[in-house]
Amino acid sequence: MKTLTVRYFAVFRERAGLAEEVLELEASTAAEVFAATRHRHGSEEPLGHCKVAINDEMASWDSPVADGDIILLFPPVAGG
Amino acid sequence: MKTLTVRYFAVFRERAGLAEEVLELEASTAAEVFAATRHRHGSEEPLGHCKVAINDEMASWDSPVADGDIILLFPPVAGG
Amino acid sequence: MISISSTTINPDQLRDALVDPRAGAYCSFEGWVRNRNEGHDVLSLEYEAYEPLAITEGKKVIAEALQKFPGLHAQCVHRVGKLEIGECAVWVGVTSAHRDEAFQACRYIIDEVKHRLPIWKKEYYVNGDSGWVNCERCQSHAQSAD
Amino acid sequence: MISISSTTINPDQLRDALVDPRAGAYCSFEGWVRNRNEGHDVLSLEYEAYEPLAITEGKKVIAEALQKFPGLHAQCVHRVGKLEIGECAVWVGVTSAHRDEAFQACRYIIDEVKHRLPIWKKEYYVNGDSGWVNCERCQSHAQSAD
Repeated sequence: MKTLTVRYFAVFRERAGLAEEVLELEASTAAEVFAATRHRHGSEEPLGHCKVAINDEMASWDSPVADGDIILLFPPVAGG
Repeated sequence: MKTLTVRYFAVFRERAGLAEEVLELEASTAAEVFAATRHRHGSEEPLGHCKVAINDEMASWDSPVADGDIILLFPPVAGG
Repeated sequence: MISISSTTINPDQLRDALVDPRAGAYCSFEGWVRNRNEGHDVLSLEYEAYEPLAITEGKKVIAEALQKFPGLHAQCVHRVGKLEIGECAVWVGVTSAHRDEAFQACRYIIDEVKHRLPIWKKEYYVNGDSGWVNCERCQSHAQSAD
Repeated sequence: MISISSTTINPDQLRDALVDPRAGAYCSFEGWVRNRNEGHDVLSLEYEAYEPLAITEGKKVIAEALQKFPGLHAQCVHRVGKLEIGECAVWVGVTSAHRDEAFQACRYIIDEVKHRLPIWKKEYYVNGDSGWVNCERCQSHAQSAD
């Protein structure tokens, strides 16, 4: 088990009803964190238009996660 | 013979030492006016980058000229 | 190079900061809040950014732009918070010796900013609804997952 | 739509005149007097325009741009007279619903304005020389015709 801080942004935060939580998870990749928190963010498709960052660096869904990491879950962006 | 007003712009005016003159010419096209005033504007190539207007309308070098027309001789433009 | 602003963007002032005697061309782009989007009458909108990564990614975008289309200076400012119709949501300015680079770098920056920076837009509609832009899929999946 | 100005161009004011609640994109271009051109150190320059035809042709250019790349509003102002380094010689601004049209219409206008409008530029160099831009051929022919 790893202790991970998961942060939700924009629509994910609204759906989750919280901006951040600390979880104990078996996840080994960012995609697994995304799947394990689906009941919060409500999004089915991690490999679609969503993005992920680990410890303030943009990451890919197959990036490994380590104990203590901060995982940022970004819904599809819409700047400009 | 036609009575034509010829106007010189920018480098043509500088070379001619005048902005406008009224000439009696045999010319039937704008190109012939250009050729007949070469001693003024000094440019060899009417069909190159120069332009011509007749009575305040852009014209082509083979446009006919009529008695009383005002012929504007434009050196290569360089706006912007 | 890039900044996130919670107050009105001032294009005039930003432009003046790019002045350079070697610059022959200045191209700027502004994204304005418009009153319709995809068939909806929009009342206002709200931008949210994750600033640390928006800045990091924005710096990369600008560096890439100036490398691909050699220019002199480039800058981008993105608004966050609540915006009304007509307000400037994003501003990009580029100076270069010649115009081709200025246009291309400016276009590159706004395109990449829209696709890569962690910034989200929520629209508030005249009919009282609201919605996160580009999120229909995650919204509909979210609903079906309920 | 298009104007010729013998006084300083004010981009800020010009921009504000294009504001429209339907506009999501604003693209502007400015041509600035730079300190070098084709290997020469430039001190200042002077623009001459034949205003009646510059206006007629400029209106055509703008109408073409808005037809090819459907936008909302487009405007162009070109300076005449003596300009110093850093001064704005030409300004183009376009608004449209989406950014692609704004960029393309703006680019089209400046490209066509440079090639079609009866406007001429004389550069004054640091070394005391001066010359009409784009006129090397007519100048050299002029000399050989003496």
